[in-house]
Amino acid sequence: MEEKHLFRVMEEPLSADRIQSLVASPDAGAVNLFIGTVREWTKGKRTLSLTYEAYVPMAEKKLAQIGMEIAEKWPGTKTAVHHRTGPLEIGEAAVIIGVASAHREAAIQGSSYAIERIKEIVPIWKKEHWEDGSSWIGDQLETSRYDEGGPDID
Amino acid sequence: MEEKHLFRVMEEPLSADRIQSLVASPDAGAVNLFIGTVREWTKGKRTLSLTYEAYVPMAEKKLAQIGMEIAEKWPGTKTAVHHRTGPLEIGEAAVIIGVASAHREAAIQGSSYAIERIKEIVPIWKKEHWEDGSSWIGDQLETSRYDEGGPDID
Amino acid sequence: MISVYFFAGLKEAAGQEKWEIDREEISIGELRREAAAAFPEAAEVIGRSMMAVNEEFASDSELVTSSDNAAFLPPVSGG
Amino acid sequence: MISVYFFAGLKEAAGQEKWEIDREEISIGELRREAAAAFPEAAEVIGRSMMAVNEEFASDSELVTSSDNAAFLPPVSGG
Repeated sequence: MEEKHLFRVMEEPLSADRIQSLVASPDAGAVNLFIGTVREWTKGKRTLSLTYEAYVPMAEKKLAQIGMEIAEKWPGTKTAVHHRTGPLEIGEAAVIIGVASAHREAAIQGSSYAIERIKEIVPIWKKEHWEDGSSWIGDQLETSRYDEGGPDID
Repeated sequence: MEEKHLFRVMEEPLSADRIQSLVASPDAGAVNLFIGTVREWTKGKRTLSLTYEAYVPMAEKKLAQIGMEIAEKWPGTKTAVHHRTGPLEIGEAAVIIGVASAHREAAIQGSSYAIERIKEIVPIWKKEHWEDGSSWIGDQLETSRYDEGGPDID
Repeated sequence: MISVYFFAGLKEAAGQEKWEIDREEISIGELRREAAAAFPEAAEVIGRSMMAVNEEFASDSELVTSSDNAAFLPPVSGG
Repeated sequence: MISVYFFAGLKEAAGQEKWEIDREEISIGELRREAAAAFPEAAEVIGRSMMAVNEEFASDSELVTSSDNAAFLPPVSGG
């Protein structure tokens, strides 16, 4: 598989099997996939649909940077992240993170690290359409981004 | 989806997309999938292939028990586990654990809990075929099972 | 008659996957001793195996009857 | 001429996704002030936005030239 397929922001539906095949290798004994999906109810508020918008070239560059950070912290891991843009329905996958490693600890820890870093440095916004209106809010990874002085300048 | 599809031990290849669809729900904002795959090299020893054998009805019952334990510890989660039996090639998935939840912490923690419990209570054995021989050893989740006085009697 | 199933390395050591013992009721501890006597080449692994009765782990003091499903679950030696 | 891109809520507040300012070089701090003056209805969110130059986060003291890609990245208010 080409490296350029590993970190993508795209309008097409995401596939867990595809991410798995992108990170697979004979040296990997474990693959952890984290999938952020569109939830209908949040604190009693009903979501009808979501729209994601990204600064695509920067978002893909930052996702690749996160993959490199994970490979530095957990040597031998291979990471792929696909994030969707455009309108999404309830239940659809907004982001899939895949980390493959020889042993399971690195795959799981690397996935959690990717979730945190995506919130910090990847320019993707979510517009939530509720029953009673809409607004631009945090991404599908659940917390606010850039909310305390913004991400670190690198 | 029928509950009986959630916890299965089977000879057919496993699919991450299938597990995702089994645990998906409008209330879930996160799905974590853990995939144990057949690794070629372990501590300098080359694996050619693996064969899994299970006490199938008991293994499926114990997998379902683990799903119930996860639902008790992390209310609102939904779990599915598929484990493969028979001969597997390098890179193929031996087990896929899926946990869906409203928030990501429960999905990730539930997956790790399932990995530990599968090692403890699910009767599945792995026969590893190396370049220099073969033997029955631990499962794809990497540590020994029943090795220190066996699992707890429940 | 009580049917007992063997798996994995134990099945290979015993040379068969199903063993029948002509009893109507037996304690698991005694069943373990009878199995070890019937398959001396597998005695060591029988001693280290868990026993399942009707697909649940069972302790040596429990009884097995001819209507139960019994199985020895051999240990594995670490991966 | 320097082109500056707006995204998400900032794009909606400003009513456009691309803004051009007739300079060859400008500091990000000054660009921020010029944008706030040009789009008073978006001034508040401009003040809270990060700035990216050539797809990297940039601080207010850095310079942008007409050959660079500049973008305001608005914050989000938490999900």
